[in-house]
Amino acid sequence: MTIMRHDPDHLHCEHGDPSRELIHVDCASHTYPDGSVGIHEMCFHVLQDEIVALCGPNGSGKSTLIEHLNGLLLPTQGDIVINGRSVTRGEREGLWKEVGVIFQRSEEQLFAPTVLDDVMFGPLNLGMAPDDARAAALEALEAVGAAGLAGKLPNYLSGGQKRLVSIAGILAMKPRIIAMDEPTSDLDPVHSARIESLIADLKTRYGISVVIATHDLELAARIADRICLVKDGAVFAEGSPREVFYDSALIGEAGLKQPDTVMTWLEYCRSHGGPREERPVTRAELVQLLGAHPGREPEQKDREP
Amino acid sequence: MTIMRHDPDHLHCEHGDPSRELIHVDCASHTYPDGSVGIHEMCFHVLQDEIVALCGPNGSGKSTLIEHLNGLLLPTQGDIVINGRSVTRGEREGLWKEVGVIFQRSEEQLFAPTVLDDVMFGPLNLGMAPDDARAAALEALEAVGAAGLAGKLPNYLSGGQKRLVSIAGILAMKPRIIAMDEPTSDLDPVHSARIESLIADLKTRYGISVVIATHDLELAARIADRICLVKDGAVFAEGSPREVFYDSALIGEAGLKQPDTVMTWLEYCRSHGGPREERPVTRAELVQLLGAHPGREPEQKDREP
Amino acid sequence: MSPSMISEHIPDLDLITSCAERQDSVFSRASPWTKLILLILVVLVITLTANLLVLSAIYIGILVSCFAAGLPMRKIIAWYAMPVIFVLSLVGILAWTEPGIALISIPLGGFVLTLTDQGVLLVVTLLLKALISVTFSLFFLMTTKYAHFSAMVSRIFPSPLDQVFLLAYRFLFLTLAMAASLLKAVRSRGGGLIRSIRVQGRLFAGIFGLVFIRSFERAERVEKAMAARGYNGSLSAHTKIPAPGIAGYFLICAGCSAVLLLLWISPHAAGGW
Amino acid sequence: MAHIHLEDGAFSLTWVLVWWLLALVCIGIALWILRSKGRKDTGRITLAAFVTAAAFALFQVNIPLFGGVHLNLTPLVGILAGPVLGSLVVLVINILSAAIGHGGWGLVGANVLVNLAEVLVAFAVFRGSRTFLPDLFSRAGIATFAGLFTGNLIMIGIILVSGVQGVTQSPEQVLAGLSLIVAVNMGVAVIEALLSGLIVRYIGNVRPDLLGEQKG
Repeated sequence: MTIMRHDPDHLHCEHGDPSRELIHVDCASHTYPDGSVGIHEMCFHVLQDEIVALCGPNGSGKSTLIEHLNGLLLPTQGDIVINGRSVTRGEREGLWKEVGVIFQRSEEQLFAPTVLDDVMFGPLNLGMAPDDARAAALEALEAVGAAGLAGKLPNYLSGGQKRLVSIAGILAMKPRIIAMDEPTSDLDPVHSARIESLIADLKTRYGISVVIATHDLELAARIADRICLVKDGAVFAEGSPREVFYDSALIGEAGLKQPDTVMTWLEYCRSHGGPREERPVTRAELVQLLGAHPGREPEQKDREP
Repeated sequence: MTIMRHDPDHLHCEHGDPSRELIHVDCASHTYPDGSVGIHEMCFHVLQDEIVALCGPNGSGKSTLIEHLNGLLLPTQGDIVINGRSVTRGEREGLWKEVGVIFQRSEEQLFAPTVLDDVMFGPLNLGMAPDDARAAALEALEAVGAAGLAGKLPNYLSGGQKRLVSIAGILAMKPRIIAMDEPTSDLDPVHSARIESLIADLKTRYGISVVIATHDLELAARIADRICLVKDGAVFAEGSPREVFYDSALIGEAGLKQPDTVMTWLEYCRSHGGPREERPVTRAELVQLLGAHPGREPEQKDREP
Repeated sequence: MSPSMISEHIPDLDLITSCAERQDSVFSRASPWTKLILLILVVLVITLTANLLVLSAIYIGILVSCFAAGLPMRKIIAWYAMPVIFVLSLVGILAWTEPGIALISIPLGGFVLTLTDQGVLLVVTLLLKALISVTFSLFFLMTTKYAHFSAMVSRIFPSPLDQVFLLAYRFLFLTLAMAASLLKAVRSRGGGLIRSIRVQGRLFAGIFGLVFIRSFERAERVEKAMAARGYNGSLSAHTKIPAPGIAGYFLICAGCSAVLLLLWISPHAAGGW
Repeated sequence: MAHIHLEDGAFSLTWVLVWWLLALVCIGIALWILRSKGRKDTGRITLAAFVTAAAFALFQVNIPLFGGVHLNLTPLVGILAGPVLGSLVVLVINILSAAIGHGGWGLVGANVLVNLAEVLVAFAVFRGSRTFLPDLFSRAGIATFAGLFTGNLIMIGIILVSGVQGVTQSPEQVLAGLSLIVAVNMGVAVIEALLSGLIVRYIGNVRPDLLGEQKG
């Protein structure tokens, strides 16, 4: 994978690998009734078995894009094809069965009186019998590690628990794709870590492709297969974390900051002459590299060949 | 400063430096009407010219403590002394003039029709004439770098702008202490960095002591003079970032994760034998140390003396 | 089911406000006081006269102003739905028994319902009056900046009514956004496909209940934030409201004269001109 | 739609002024009660503001039952906010409603009186039934229906007394026509009563303290 910069004059997006493509957002634009632009000529795709991170500052259009993925919003221009069905050609009914969406504020998603009722809501809408729906809900709660919450009132859960329950509510419907808006914002480190490993699980254990919108690039670096940088309502560059996060100019252009690991390595290379062609993105990689390449600190210089 | 572990059997907290002490929370407890415990035998103090970080997971009691600092809540047991006045002895009137509090959700703190009206709200309540209040508000907006927003509607501000305006609303009242609840949660990296430098400014330029409640230990490591670890409604350990963040057991006990920089250094030391007595907490320190201490990677060993 | 459960036929305050903020026509620059006084005068005129010619002239004048101000006319017409229903459900029934020349007769059991020319005239007149009032209100809202509007509220209403009004208006948008995101969450999990009244009823009761609960909780938090800045019951808006210009005074004088004229002649001509 | 708002032009100037004046007297009493309780009770002001915002926002939600229902919510306001705060809420809601064309400016007075009756009756029935009806659903449902029924009676009374401008029928004829409206409105009121019952039961499950049940 190399960084692809999107050409704003180009009118159609190229397909990634059509046979594995689950979502294809084809040059879609959405203008809200008040005239503000949500997304603008956005090109984006999601393949089977991948975790894609949409990275961009607040207000760049990430949330608007996510609401297009299961038909909550329709593009005012362009097209979106999900599993081969074009939403603009009126086939958006039932999209919610294929793409599950988890919004940023969990408290505004849990509307049923109890946790179990809430998680059963999707399966019941899928037409399952109440007993099957209950079984599916309990299984999903088990999968996210929140089986003990089934009888609780959503109002009294902690932020992290609410997030887990809202993921269970989507998981119980067994969608092919799950899109999450800022999945770890507002959570403490322990809950964040739990959500993070759950996202990785969704892909490996359940074969679900995941789209996450986030400005936490550390998180994206750890779990995403592909990073899409979003600015002014469009994906303007994409590539693997290793490629994207080492392009300081690109990250700056997106209004973001490079992940800590990357900054540490770059600063180390700058001041101590480490090999810039290496590109660690996780802490383990960084530590290993640091051991392999001793810096050229003044006191070290005489020892160098 | 050394790490102080609070002794749960001890009934009074020792004072730090009474002459410089602005806030002294003396073994205060607060139980909510529904029976849940907000804080429990909490001992905590804030000195002049310092930035104190309250670090703990969601629900540990940080927010409850902050609401005690300006008299929004009163301790059900114990005492809180602010600037020499004991709040439990009924002197909480006017505490809001001395301790400004910035809550987590900025949008719920901007209640006036326009940004200028909002920032003028505190000064007007202080009894200033409208023209003076307007001047104070404009000055505060200038100080946070949001002068251009004066005529805007709060509804149309971004998350970061809302945070800046809510800080201006407090700053315009010129309190001696500002307490902030999760000041950077939900913000993108660029806005976070701006808020962070503003917090440092509050101390150095305006001589305001700052209390921040956060679970972002990276942030705390960069700006706090002292870290207080909070768990189950009490500060159970405190010390400088360098001391606290290198005590893995302590951080684990607090339900937190060590900052990235610390983890990187510790892992580096573990796998490559760096000097554990060194304790970098900022990236600059880490990078410098990494240069100074080449690891003992297999391929390096032969070069070592 | 409609794509959105937030009704298309009820004016969208978000859109109205953003329209008012972006507006820069001569109508937005006019003094809000002029527009407020004109609104009162228009209401008085339509209360005092039933003359179709006068009413039509006023209505056309307002429509032309809306158009000239660049307001979204399609939306405004969509928003007519509820007022039209309100008028028809009241007058639409009374109209059938009005005396006059019969136009249509419908036998209904033992009765015969007859629609007369007077009945039709009654419906048309009252509909026109309602539309004049609605359109001018929307015109006022959509050309008056929120800062001016709230400063007027601050001056007109006694405390604590002004406080309730200002806070309610500010937080209406957040509450609307909350309701919208709850509905989104419902739709994103397939809700809204009507299966049974019981399920649907429970679902919406849950959403409505939650909006109230969240509003209570938000009230508690806002109250804290206000107390933290010394709230003592006086939140106010300080934006200076521009005074009426010469054209404004002229319009106000003309409106007043019209009202006085109508007041003077109305006892002499019962039932309108 | 569970309610009819009177639009501008329906009443003559005299009656517009009479109803406005009466409404202002009621609001004045509510303000006097609130102020005599002390200025420092700022919590109730924010509460009233948020009930207003919630009720007004929820009015915009179209419930996909029977082709679309909009709840009036004034009885619920009465149950949740009580009569004193409720009357302020009702006034602000009516002014906001007039601004978007749901009810005329001249008729705000009459509409406030109708809503006030709904608030008062719903509150009284909800509180009064506590001793002999344990179930929140039935209490709120009955209170809502009673409130809306009274509101309709008041509306008919107001229309009969002031007369609709241009209508030349005898009061008996007008009453016959209005009865038809009441019949339709009562059908819709049943739906609103059921939904209000469910809403109050939901609130009772999640935040019973908000219903003020534990206090005397």
